[in-house]
Amino acid sequence: MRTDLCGIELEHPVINASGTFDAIAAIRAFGDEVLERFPFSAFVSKTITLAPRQGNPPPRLWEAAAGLINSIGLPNKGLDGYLEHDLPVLARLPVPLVVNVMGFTREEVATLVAAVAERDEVAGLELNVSCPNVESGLIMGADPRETAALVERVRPLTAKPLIVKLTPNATDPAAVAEAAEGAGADAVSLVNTLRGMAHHPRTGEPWLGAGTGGVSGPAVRAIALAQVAQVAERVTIPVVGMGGVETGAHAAALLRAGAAVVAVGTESFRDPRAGARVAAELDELLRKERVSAGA
Amino acid sequence: MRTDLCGIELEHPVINASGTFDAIAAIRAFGDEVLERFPFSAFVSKTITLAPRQGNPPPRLWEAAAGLINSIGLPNKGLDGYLEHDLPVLARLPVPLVVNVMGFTREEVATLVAAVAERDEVAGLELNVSCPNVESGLIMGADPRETAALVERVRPLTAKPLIVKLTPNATDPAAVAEAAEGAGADAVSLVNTLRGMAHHPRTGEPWLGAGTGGVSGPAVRAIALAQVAQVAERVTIPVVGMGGVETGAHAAALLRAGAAVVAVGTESFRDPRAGARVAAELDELLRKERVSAGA
Amino acid sequence: MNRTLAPFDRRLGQVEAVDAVGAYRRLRCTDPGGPAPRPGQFYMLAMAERWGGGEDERPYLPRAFSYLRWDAGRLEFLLEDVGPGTRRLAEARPGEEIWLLGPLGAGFTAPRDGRAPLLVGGGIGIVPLLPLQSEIPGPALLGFRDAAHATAGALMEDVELCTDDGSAGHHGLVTELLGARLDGHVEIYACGPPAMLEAVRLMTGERGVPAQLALESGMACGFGACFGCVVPTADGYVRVCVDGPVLEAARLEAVPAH
Amino acid sequence: MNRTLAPFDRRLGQVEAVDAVGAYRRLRCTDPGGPAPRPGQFYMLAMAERWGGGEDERPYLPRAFSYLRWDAGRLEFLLEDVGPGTRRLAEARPGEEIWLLGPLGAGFTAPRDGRAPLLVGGGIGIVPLLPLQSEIPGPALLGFRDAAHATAGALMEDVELCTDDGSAGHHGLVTELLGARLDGHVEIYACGPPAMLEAVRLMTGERGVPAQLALESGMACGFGACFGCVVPTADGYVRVCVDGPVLEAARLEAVPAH
Ligand SMILES: Cc1cc2nc3c(=O)[nH]c(=O)nc-3n(C[C@H](O)[C@H](O)[C@H](O)COP(=O)(O)OP(=O)(O)OC[C@H]3O[C@@H](n4cnc5c(N)ncnc54)[C@H](O)[C@@H]3O)c2cc1C
Ligand SMILES: Cc1cc2nc3c(=O)[nH]c(=O)nc-3n(C[C@H](O)[C@H](O)[C@H](O)COP(=O)(O)OP(=O)(O)OC[C@H]3O[C@@H](n4cnc5c(N)ncnc54)[C@H](O)[C@@H]3O)c2cc1C
Ligand SMILES: Cc1cc2nc3c(=O)[nH]c(=O)nc-3n(C[C@H](O)[C@H](O)[C@H](O)COP(=O)(O)O)c2cc1C
Ligand SMILES: Cc1cc2nc3c(=O)[nH]c(=O)nc-3n(C[C@H](O)[C@H](O)[C@H](O)COP(=O)(O)O)c2cc1C
Ligand code: FES
Ligand code: FES
Repeated sequence: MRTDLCGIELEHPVINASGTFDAIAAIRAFGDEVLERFPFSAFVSKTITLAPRQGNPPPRLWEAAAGLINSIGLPNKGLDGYLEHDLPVLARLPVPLVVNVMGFTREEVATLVAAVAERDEVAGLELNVSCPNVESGLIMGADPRETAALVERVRPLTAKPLIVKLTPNATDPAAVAEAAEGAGADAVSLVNTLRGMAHHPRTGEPWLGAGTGGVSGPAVRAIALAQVAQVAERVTIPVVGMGGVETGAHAAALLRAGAAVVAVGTESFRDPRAGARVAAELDELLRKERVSAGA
Repeated sequence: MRTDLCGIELEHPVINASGTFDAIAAIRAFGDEVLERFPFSAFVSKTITLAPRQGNPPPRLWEAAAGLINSIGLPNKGLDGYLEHDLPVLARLPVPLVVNVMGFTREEVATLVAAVAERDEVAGLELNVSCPNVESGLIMGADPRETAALVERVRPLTAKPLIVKLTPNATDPAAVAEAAEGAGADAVSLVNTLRGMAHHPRTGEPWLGAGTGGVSGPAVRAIALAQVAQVAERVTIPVVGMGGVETGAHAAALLRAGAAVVAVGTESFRDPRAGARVAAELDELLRKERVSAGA
Repeated sequence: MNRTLAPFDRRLGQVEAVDAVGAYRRLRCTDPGGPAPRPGQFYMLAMAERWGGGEDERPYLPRAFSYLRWDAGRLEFLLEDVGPGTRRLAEARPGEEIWLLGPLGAGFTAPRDGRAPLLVGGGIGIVPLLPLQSEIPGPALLGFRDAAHATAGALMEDVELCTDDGSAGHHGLVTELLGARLDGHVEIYACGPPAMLEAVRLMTGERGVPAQLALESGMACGFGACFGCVVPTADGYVRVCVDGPVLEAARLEAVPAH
Repeated sequence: MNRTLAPFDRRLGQVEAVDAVGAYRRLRCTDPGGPAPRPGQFYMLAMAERWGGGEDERPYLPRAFSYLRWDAGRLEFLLEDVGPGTRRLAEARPGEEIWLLGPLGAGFTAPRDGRAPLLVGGGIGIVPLLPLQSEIPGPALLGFRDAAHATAGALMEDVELCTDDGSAGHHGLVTELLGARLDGHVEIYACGPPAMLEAVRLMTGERGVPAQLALESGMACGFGACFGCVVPTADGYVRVCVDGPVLEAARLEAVPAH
């Protein structure tokens, strides 16, 4: 099941969704087994920003019906902290490294892209223009012109693959995807989380420290599949599909909808090796289909 | 729990979501008990259009994780058929009647509004600018200017309450709500279904006859709550909140988020008297809170 | 009258027993205050607890089932495990509570102008024919996958049996048996998989023999609220849950595959 | 060493028994190939079947539980039924399969410079103190709501007991018992509800007594992947699941209410 994602060679088509697997923390919990049996064919880092961020005040999690709402708020060590402390460790991973970055202005994103792209450990970059947990997240990725302007600004800074991560909280994600392609993006990924909210069961106050958060997991699977299908229909660059993938069958559905690669997010919280399991189930499924197709 | 919805007197704050309860069919299945123990404080009819519609080809239903995807496609007898056959029967209901209409052009909507509003049996109208199951649905309700233009066109045609039903498949539903209020809408209702899709478990082809459909039920509850809260913050007209309501607690959450009235949709499929149950649970809840608040 | 009105309330029954009938599962539960259904009618069922959490976080909605037997305050269903809903019901334990809504839909009607009823059932589709036969006696032609499933045929009387693999009764399809019995004096009562019902529709249509087909369709509500269960007829789409599940073969333009 | 690494795989155990310990439920299951955990570590648990379909279509994510006992290939947990996840586990039947991930997190460390360990537990929070006491013996001050819950105190040795309603042991809060025992020679090991831990943090802080607090926090993953379980410390938010659950009281800026 070797796959190519705009130049990045993948052993199989299942990678992790940004922010849902911390390889460094996993090594602390599981040891070097994480390196020996890494579940994903590429590692996408959690979003990093120019300045360090503490993230949102707790509580940050709410379990929804067949899903999760999070208001993590992109805690990270900031660009310098990431390059100095995290990158050397992540370089030990047996798979290509994709670094997910977000900035609050185009220039911030440009600084991030330039600094990250020049590092040999980095195979590609994902632009988070869609995180619904922090003010700006929504804006850039919801508007085709904004997105085009951003990609045009950073495209000249690197020859490495640029993946634009789309937000589902938009009237027409496919239009944003077209804009990204037009401006030189090498791929698009979707969906990010859907804006959601929950109340404290007793006090009735908003549960999440940040007031609202992003919904992920099985609850968004059907919505993600529809958006991936719509986007894949309107762009020619590869699409990384994600949203509620728990099994090989869910991954197969995204591939049928036009995705080239599938990302597993929340399911990794239930099963830290979900990526490898989904990849195996997918392989099995496609094998069976080839057989029944008499191929 | 008497409630007033922009002039429409309600016995309690729980009404039905358009298209999720067919009073006439219910009478066929349950008899006059439906009239004697009607579960909702108002009846919102399924969307009617100018011309009769067959609706989408089957299959029209897919059970999602904690939710339902439907591609019903607004089957209805058309304006004349509705006025001649359905309205007289619906007039027998013990609650106010709200008629939900949709047109493919502003003039169509104007014709519908004028013809429906002049009937004494009708207490108010809901404009469906948001049905994601048919081509046009998305457009009108996703764009503030479109919505404003529509409401301005039909507002002069009647003094009866006009409720604009918003689509969740929009970048900024609150902006659309503000536009509706600015153009003279008496209330807004949300959320309609979220665009979703599913594949046939064996063939891998899109399951729904129409290809895609709309997601409803618990899976959308957190998304609906967030949108209702956002809209209620930005408009002064009453908000009808809906999306995944199964219990009084879910209804209470929508009221706390700023909704004046709550609508029950998919849950009625599991329990035909869900409306009455939710209203009773809500009453009980608010009573307890008053007590514990020492009021 | 082929339609008993349902109480306008889902009600809690209690599971009394779940046993095997060949490859199928039989579920018996109480039906407190439920009225007597008419043959061909159905119920929407859901377990009160843990209805969900199965494959793909399902089931969520209730499921439709024809009744196998009813006697005052007691209902019996026969289930084929095909997914998370039927699995949960098949695994129900005595004492567990179950939501019941029904009886729903329009059942079978008496044969017209003195015709002899001929019952045709395929697989789990034999269920509605059981109460029908005890009210309108007539021979039953039943087809099953194999002997394990064919065991359920013993629930009925005056049965001519066949199986796809020949492991019991005739080796072949029930429509072959029907072909031999189809004459101008019978009225057909059929229930089974779409392909079988479509064949019955075509055969009876050619010969101008009246046929009542008990259809299945994906349902969300069971009482006409969602418009999800439609099948195409000469006069447009009709809802299987309120206009059927028993429909005149002549009305149908096709029996949809799902 | 206060941290045993977990196998990089969730594994299926089998429920052997679920019984009552006063108002709590004790769940025993197999732990095929699982390593020996360290006191204070925890596991993420989820039933393999029907994990979901409870209140509000939950649970969906696994749930975190300190272990009560471990001996080669066998684990014991003590549960308080507070919602759909703990309810499902409390209703588990022998033979049912259960997902195990762990042992996770950092447990307790030995008392520094020859201090005498003093264990302080509140309600279900006594669980991690049980394996701790059998490794680092010391007196335990335990507080419970009432006698029904206090029954669980019998699982430990050298116990001084109190209840909120006085129905067993002293009438009052465990922090009152602690106040009497708090001197310069002890090291505190505490686990319990946030309010109790916050009181312990403040009391020990004032007197400069070292205290190790086993915290709870809403968790999605349990291995540092989601950043959801953080608590505020002098050096910013830390993840309870990988930096804790046992944290130095002196590091904490507050014990969050949830
Ligand atoms: C009037 C009537 C009477 C019936 N009587 C009986 C009876 O007496 N005994 C009996 O065993 N059955 C009966 N059925 C069929 C029964 O209702 C279905 O088998 C049941 O609903 C299946 O539910 P499930 O969760 O077990 O399987 P599902 O997973 O729902 O799968 C059942 C079929 O639905 C489709 N499907 C798969 N996944 C989904 C999804 N996510 N959403 C929508 N469709 C999906 C597939 O085609 C699959 O084969 C009757 C149906 C009707 C309408
Ligand atoms: C390290 C650690 C060790 C633990 N050890 C034990 C132990 O030994 N024994 C034990 O019984 N418990 C233990 N717990 C607590 C246990 O994990 C929780 O009680 C359990 O997760 C509750 O799940 P639930 O579904 O039963 O209840 P929930 O419904 O999840 O409710 C539990 C609490 O979470 C909040 N809540 C309510 N609804 C939601 C929602 N939808 N999403 C998010 N939060 C919600 C409320 O504050 C509620 O009081 C431990 C927790 C941790 C972190
Ligand atoms: C706890 C959590 C943290 C996340 N953090 C990030 C992030 O830092 N950057 C980002 O682009 N997406 C982030 N996401 C979104 C996921 O990458 C993914 O787009 C989304 O969860 C949908 O996939 P899923 O349903 O498989 O989880 C996060 C999601 C979750 C649940
Ligand atoms: C089967 C079905 C049919 C619907 N038909 C309509 C309709 O005709 N007009 C409309 O405005 N909304 C329609 N809706 C949307 C509902 O009114 C409601 O906005 C949505 O289902 C969310 O509420 P819920 O989660 O409680 O179902 C329909 C929803 C369903 C599930
Ligand atoms: S099942 Fe809802 S209308 Fe028939
Ligand atoms: S529970 Fe996910 S990081 Fe701690």
